[in-house]
Amino acid sequence: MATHLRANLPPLSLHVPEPKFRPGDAVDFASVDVPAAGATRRPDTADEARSFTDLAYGLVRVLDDENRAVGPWDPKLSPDTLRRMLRDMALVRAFDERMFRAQRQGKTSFYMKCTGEEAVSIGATAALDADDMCFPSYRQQGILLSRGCPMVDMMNQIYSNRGDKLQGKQLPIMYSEKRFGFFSISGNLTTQYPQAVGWAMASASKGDTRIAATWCGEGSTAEGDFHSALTFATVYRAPVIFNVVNNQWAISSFSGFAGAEATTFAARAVGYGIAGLRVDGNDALAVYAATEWAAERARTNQGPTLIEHFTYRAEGHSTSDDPSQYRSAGEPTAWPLGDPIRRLKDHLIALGEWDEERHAAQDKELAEAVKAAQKEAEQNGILGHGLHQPLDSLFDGVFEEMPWHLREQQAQMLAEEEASGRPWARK
Amino acid sequence: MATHLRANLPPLSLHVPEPKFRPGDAVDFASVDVPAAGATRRPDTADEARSFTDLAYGLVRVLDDENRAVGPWDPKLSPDTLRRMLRDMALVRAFDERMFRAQRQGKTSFYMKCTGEEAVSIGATAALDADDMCFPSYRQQGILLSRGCPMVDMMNQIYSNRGDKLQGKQLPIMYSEKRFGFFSISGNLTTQYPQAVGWAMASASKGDTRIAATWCGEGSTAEGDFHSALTFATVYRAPVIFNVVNNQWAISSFSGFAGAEATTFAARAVGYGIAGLRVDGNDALAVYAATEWAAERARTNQGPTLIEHFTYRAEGHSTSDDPSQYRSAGEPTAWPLGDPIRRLKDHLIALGEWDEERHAAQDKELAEAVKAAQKEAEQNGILGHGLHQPLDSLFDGVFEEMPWHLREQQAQMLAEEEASGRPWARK
Amino acid sequence: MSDSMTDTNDTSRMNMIQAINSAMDVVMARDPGVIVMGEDVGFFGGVFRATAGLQAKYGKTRVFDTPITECGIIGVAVGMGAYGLRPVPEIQFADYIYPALDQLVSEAARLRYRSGGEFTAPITVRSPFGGGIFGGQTHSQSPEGLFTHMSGIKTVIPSTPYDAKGLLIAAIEDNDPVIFFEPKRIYNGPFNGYWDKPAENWSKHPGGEVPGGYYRVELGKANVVREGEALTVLCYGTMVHVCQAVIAEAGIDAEIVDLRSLVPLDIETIEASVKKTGRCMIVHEATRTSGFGAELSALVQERCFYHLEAPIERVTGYDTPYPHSLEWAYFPGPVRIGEALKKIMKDA
Amino acid sequence: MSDSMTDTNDTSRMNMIQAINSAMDVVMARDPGVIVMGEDVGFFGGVFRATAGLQAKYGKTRVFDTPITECGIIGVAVGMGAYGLRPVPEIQFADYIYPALDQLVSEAARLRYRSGGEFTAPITVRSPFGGGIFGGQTHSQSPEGLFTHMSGIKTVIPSTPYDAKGLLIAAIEDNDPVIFFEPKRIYNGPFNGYWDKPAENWSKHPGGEVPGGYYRVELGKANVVREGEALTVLCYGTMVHVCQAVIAEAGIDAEIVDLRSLVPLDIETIEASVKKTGRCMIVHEATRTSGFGAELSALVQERCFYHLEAPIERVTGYDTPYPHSLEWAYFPGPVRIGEALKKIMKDA
Ligand SMILES: Cc1ncc(C[n+]2csc(CCOP(=O)(O)OP(=O)(O)O)c2C)c(N)n1
Ligand SMILES: Cc1ncc(C[n+]2csc(CCOP(=O)(O)OP(=O)(O)O)c2C)c(N)n1
Ligand SMILES: [Mg+2]
Ligand SMILES: [Mg+2]
Repeated sequence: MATHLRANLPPLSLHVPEPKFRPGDAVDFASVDVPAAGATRRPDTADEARSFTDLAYGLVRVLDDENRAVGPWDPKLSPDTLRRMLRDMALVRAFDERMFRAQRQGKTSFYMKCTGEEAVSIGATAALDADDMCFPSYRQQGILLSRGCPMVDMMNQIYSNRGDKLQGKQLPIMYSEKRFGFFSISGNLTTQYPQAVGWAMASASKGDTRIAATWCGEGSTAEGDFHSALTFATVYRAPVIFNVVNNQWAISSFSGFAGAEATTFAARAVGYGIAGLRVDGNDALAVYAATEWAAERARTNQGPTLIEHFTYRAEGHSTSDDPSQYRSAGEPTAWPLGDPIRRLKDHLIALGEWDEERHAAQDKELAEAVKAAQKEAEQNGILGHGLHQPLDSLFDGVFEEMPWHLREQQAQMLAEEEASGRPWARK
Repeated sequence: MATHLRANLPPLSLHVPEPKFRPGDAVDFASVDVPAAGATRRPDTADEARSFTDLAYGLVRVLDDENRAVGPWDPKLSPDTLRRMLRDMALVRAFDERMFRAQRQGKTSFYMKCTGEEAVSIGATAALDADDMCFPSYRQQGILLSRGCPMVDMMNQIYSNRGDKLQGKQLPIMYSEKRFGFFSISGNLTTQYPQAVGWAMASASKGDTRIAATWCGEGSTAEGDFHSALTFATVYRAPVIFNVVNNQWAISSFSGFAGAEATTFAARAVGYGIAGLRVDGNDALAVYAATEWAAERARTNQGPTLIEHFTYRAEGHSTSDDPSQYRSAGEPTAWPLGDPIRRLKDHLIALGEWDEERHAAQDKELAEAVKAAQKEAEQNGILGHGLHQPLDSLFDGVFEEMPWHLREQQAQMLAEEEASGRPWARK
Repeated sequence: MSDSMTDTNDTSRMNMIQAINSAMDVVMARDPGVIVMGEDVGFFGGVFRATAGLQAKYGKTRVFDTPITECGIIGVAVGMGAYGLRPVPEIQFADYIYPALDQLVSEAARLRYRSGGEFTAPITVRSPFGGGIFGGQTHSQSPEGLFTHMSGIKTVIPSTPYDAKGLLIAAIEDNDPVIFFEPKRIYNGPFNGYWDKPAENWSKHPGGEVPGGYYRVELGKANVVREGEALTVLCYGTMVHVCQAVIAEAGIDAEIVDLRSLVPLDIETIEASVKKTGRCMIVHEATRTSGFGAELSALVQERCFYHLEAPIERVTGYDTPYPHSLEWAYFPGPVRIGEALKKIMKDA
Repeated sequence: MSDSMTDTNDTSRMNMIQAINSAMDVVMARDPGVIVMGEDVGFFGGVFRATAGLQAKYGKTRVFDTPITECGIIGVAVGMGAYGLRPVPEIQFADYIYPALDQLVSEAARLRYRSGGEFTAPITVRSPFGGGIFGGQTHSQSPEGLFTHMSGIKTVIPSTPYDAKGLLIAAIEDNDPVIFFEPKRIYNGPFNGYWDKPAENWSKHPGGEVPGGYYRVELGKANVVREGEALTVLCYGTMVHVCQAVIAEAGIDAEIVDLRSLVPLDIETIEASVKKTGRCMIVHEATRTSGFGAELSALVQERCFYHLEAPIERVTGYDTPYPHSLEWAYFPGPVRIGEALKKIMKDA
C-alpha cells in the first residue's frame, strides 16, 4: 500500500453548492457566459458526434442584439412562420396567466406556468412534424397549444370537470393528448425519458419515419431514468431528441445541485458519445434550428441528440411555490437572455413584418380567446363544485376489463353512498 | 410545423449491436486501438477536469513492448513493491483456480474468477492507503488478498461453513471485511456506487483524510445507481475514485450493449465534468499510477475521478457460465493487451529483479499456501455437508434487536424441527 | 428506555411540522453524526417546511439540498451510515420513493444481515404520505404496506405532533433503517374525515402539546387512544382521527388502537384488545389488496380466532390509483367506516 | 375465450423452460408486434435459456440483448407499448426487479388510468423467482406480493409447463401489464420439497405434456389440482408440488388450489372450496409479513367466516432474507407444512 504521507495533507472538506443570489441580494448575471449570436458553428447532420463536442459547451444563438437573425443556425423561416410562432408563444403566456389566476380564485387545485420558457416548446414543435411523438414534462403546454389542441379541452382537464376526458383522474395540467402526439404526463420526474426512447426504437424497428422527442428539467436529469434513456438511445441509435430545459431552478434548488457547477447539461451527451447541443432557450429561432437539425439526424439514422435549452424559470415552480423565499426577486428581470416573446417580436418588427400595435391587438385578441374558452370550460364545472364525474367512474380504466374485486368495490361504494343519504349531493 | 418532405427519406432502422466474433470465428483484434506506452500525458492533479478530457479517450500505459516502464505515468516503484504486486496477482490467480475447482468438485455452490483482471485490483490497492474504504463489485477479491485478509477466512465464506463469520448467509464470494476496508458485496449491481459516494461525502464532511474507491463492470455502468453516484460526486466534489472494469463482456453481452460502440466508458466522466482516465487494465503500473493520481486529486479536494480499466475477462462470468456458447474461444489469448501477470513478471525480469525460476518457485509456494488454507478451511466444513450454523442463526442480524415476530418464527422453527425428528441431522 | 423519556418539561403548542422539525433539531444538537438531506430541504427548508431553520443552525454540511435522484439520496445515505453517520434523508413525497426502492430493500434493509453485522444502515427516511390534499395520483399514495413486506426495515407512522416528535427521535436513534411516513393531511390539524367542514388545527388537541426538549416514544408500542368493549379498531396516521370521530358520532364503545409502528408491531396490545372485544375493524387509506390491513387481519384471525364474533372488516382505499377530483370518494371516510361499523356490529 | 384454446393437437414433452420458449415462439409467429428483450436474452438465449433460438428465428430487431438497467428495460418497454408493440421484457432474476419498480408501478400500471385509456402498456414482464437453488439472498426472492398491492398490474405464476405456456400466451395477448413470475426451482422438474432426494424431471408429470401450437390458459382462473373435503390448500408455483407431496404423504383429503393468477384472483373457486372444507391453509415461499398469504387469509375470513372451523394457517418464508447455506431451513418445506397441517386438522 502507498507510503504517501497523509498526515501532511489538510483535511478533506465537503463542497455544498450555493447559488449566487438569495432573497434581498442584488443580482448581477455578468458571470453567465453569453457568446455572440451566430458565433457557433453548425456541423453537417451527417457528422459524427465526436467531431463537434464543442457544441455542448457553446450556445447556439440566432437572434442578435439588434434583433437580426444571424449565423449558420438561422433557420430562415418565413414571416408567416415567425408570426405563427410569436402568436403561439403569446397564447401560451395568456393561457398561463389566466389559469394561474383561476387556481388563485379557487377554481382548481394546482397550476404550473412556463413563463419565460415559451420558446422552448414553441420553437421545437414548429420544427417537428405534427405526427412526431412528444414525451413532455409538465412545462411544455406550448406543444399542445401550438399543435392546435382546443383550449377548452385543456381547461376541462385543469378543472377536472364534466368535459375532462381524463375523468378528473389526473392532477391539473397532467394532460394526455394522443391525437396531438402528446404522451400522458407523469407526476414522477423523468420517467418519460426511457419511454420516449422505447417509442423511437419501436418506430425504427418498424421502418416508420416518425421520431420521438422528450423533455425534462435540468433538475430532473439526476434521476436514473435519464441515464437509462441515454444509454439505450446510444446503444440502439434511437431516433429521439432529448430536451433538457435548464431553467436554472428545480423548485428551490439551483442548477448547481444537478451538477451545473462542473459542466453544462449538454455535456451529458458527450459522455455517451451522442450529439449534444447547447442552445439559447429564449431564442425561438435557435430552438427551432437546433430541433430541426436534431430531427434530421434522427430521421437519417444518425441517432439521438440532446439539446440543453439554457433559459430561466421566470415565475414560481407552481401555484404551491413562493420563489421569494429562496431566490432574489431581481433574477427574472436581470436574466441576460431576455424575454423570448419580446425577442421574437422585436425580430419581426426589425424585419418590418410586425409592429407594436398589431402585437397589442393580438395580445388582446388572445386574452379574449382564452377568456372565452375559460367561460366555456367553466360551464362544464370547476373543481370542488359538485360532482362532475359519475362516482363509479373512479373504477374505470384500472384494467381494460374490470376484475371482480373492482366490480365489488364499485358496487359497495354505490351502496354505501345510497345508504348514507348521498353526502355527495350536499354540495 | 415543419414542411420538410419526409416521404423522400428512407425508413428508420434499429441498430442492434453485434460483437465482432462469435463461437467458431477467427479472432483478430487489430481494430482495438492500442496507443504506445508512455504516449499519454499526465496532467497535474490540481488541473481542472475540463483541461484534460483527451485522457478519457486515450489509454494510460506504462509497460512497453520491451517490458520497460516508460513515460510520465511511470510510478517509479521500488523492486520490492513490484515484487509484492506480482506476488499478490499470482496469489489471486492461484486462489481463483483452486476455488473454481472446489466449486466444480461440489464443495460449494458458486464461484467467480477474475482471471486476466488481476492488475485492476492489485494495482489499485497498492496505490491506496490501507484505511481507504473500498466498495467493490464481485470481481475484486484482489483487494482482500493484497490487504492481507487470511485466505482461510475467505474460503470459510465460500464454503458457508462454521468458520464463516457471515454465518453462511451470503452467496460465496460476497465477502464483507470491515477490518480490511472492504464493504459488504451486494448481489445487486452498482448499488455500491452511490454508497461509496456517501461514505466519501461523510469523510469529507468530518474533515477526515480517508477516501473511498468503488468498482463496477462496464455492463453495470448502465444502472441508474451509476448516474446517481456520478451526479452526487460532481455536485459535492466527493473524494471518491470510480473504477469501471471494462472487461469487454457482461455475462454474454459484449460491451456494445453498454454503449461502447459510441465512446469510451471513461468518457462518462466528461459528461459530468469530472476527471476521467482510460487505463490499460492489464498493466499493473498504469493502474497503480492512475489510482495514485486519482487519490491525490481526491485527497486535495479536487473531487472524484473515474478510471476505465480496459481489460478482458479471460474466463467465464462465473461457475454458472459457459462462454463458449457466445464468444470465440480465441478471444482470451488474442487479447492485445496480454496477461497482466506475465507483463509485470517480464518487467521485473527485464529490470534484473526477478527470474523465471523464482517465479516458478513462487507459483509453487503460492499454490501450496492456497492448498494449505483450503485444507484448514475445509475442516470447518463445506457447503451441503451437515449443518454448519445453528439453525436459529437464520434469524440473527435482521435487526439489531429481534422483534417478537422473528422470535416467534425462530421458536416455531426449532419446535417444528424437534417435532419432525430432526431431518437436518440426516446428513 | 421508557415509553417517553423527557429531559425538559417545558411544552408548547406545535403542529406536526413543527414537532418533526423540533425532533431533528433536538437530535442534531445532541449527535453531530445526524445529518439531514433531500430535495429542497436545505436553504428553503423543505416543500412542507419540515426542515426550516436547520441549515441556518447546523450548517450546510449537515443540512443540504440534493440532486433529484431518490436512488442516489438513499444510496448515499447508506454509505454515510456505513461511515458512521446517522442520515435522515427526506423523500419529498412517498409517491417518489419507488426509484429508491432497490437501495432501501436490497441495501439498507439487508446490510446488517448480509455483512454479519459489520455494516449497518442507521438511516431514517422521512416522507409525507397519504391523500386528502387534492394531490392527485402522485402526491397522495400510501405505500407503507410495501415496506412491511421487506425484512430488515421498520415502518413508523405518527398521528399527533407529540408522537411525531417522540417517534422520530426514537427512529433516528435506532440503529436499523426506519421508514417514517408523515400523514401530510394532518400536518396542520387533526382531520376527522369531514372534508366539507372547516379545518381544525392542533391547538386544541392534546397531541398538540409537545415538550421542547428530548424525549422518545418507543418504536413498536401502540397507543390505545380510546378504551372500549364493543369492538377493536386498528388504525394509524390520519385514520386515527377519522375513526375517533366516527366512533364518537356512532356512540359505540370501541377500543381504538393507534398502531404508530407497523414493523415492529405491538401484537400484544392488538391481541389483548380483540380478545376482549371479539370484533375488529381495520382502517387504512392505502389500496386494499395486500395492504397492511391484510396482514393485520391475518394476524388477528390467527391469534384471536376463537374470540371473534364477526368477520374482521377492512375499510381501505380502493384498488385504484388515487384520483384527483373524486378524492373524497376514494378516501375511506366517515360514510364507509360507518357502514362497516354497522355491518360488524349487526349481531352485537 | 375458453380456458384452453388449442389450434394444434400435437403435444410433446416439455420442461417449463421449453414451454415458456414455445409460448414466445408461438406468439411471435402470430403477432409481429411481439418483441423480446432483456439482459442476455438475445444471441445467448437467456441465462436460463428461456429465449434460446428466438433471435435466430425472428431477427435482432425483435429479440435483443439490452443494457443492464432494469429501469431502462421497463421504461423502454412502456414506450414501445405506447407505440403499439407488445414487448415481453425479461428481468434476469426477480430480485433485480426493484430498480424497475417505479416504471412498473407508477408508469406501466397507471398509464391506462391516467390517460383515460389513450395509452396502455400491454407488456409482459417475465422473471424467474423463488429459491431452492442455493442462489443466496439475491437469486431467491419472491416479490410477487408487492405487485398485488399496486393497482393496474396483473400477477401470474404457473406451476407446470402446460400452464406456463398457456398463461404466458394469455399474458402477452393481454392489453394490461402482466408480471409473469417463473418458479425457477421447477424449470426442470416438479420439486416436491425433499431437497435431499433425487430430482425429478417433467417427463412423468401430466403438466409436462404441452401442445406445440397456440392455446391459452385464461388469467384469473385457479386450477383445483386435487379435490378434497378435509381442508383447502391455497398455493402457487413451486409450492403446489410441495403441497401435493405433503398431502399425499399425510393421507389427508385436502382440496389443493393452484391459484395460477394472484391478480386477478379466482375468488369463486377459493370461496367455494373453503365453504366446503371449513379449513384453509395458505402456502408461499415469500416472506410472511404482508405477503400475498395475508391477503388470501383476509379474503377467506371475510367471505367464509361462518364456515371456518379452525384458524387459517399460513406457511411461508420467514421474515428474513433468503440465506445461502440455511436455505432449506428457510424454505417452507414438508416439515413445516406438515406441522401446520397437524395444527389445522387437530380438532377435525
Ligand atoms: C421522482 C420525483 N421526485 C421528486 C418530485 C418532486 N418534484 C416535482 S418538480 C421538481 C423539480 C424539478 O425541477 P426541474 O427538473 O429543473 O424542472 P422545472 O420544474 O424547473 O421545469 C421536484 C423535485 C417528483 N415529481 N418526482
Ligand atoms: C440489478 C442487477 N441486474 C442484473 C444482475 C445479473 N447480473 C449479474 S452479473 C451481470 C453482468 C455484469 O457485467 P459487468 O458489469 O460487465 O461485470 P463483469 O461481470 O464483467 O465483471 C448481470 C447482468 C444483477 N446481479 N443485478
Ligand atoms: Mg428546472
Ligand atoms: Mg464486464
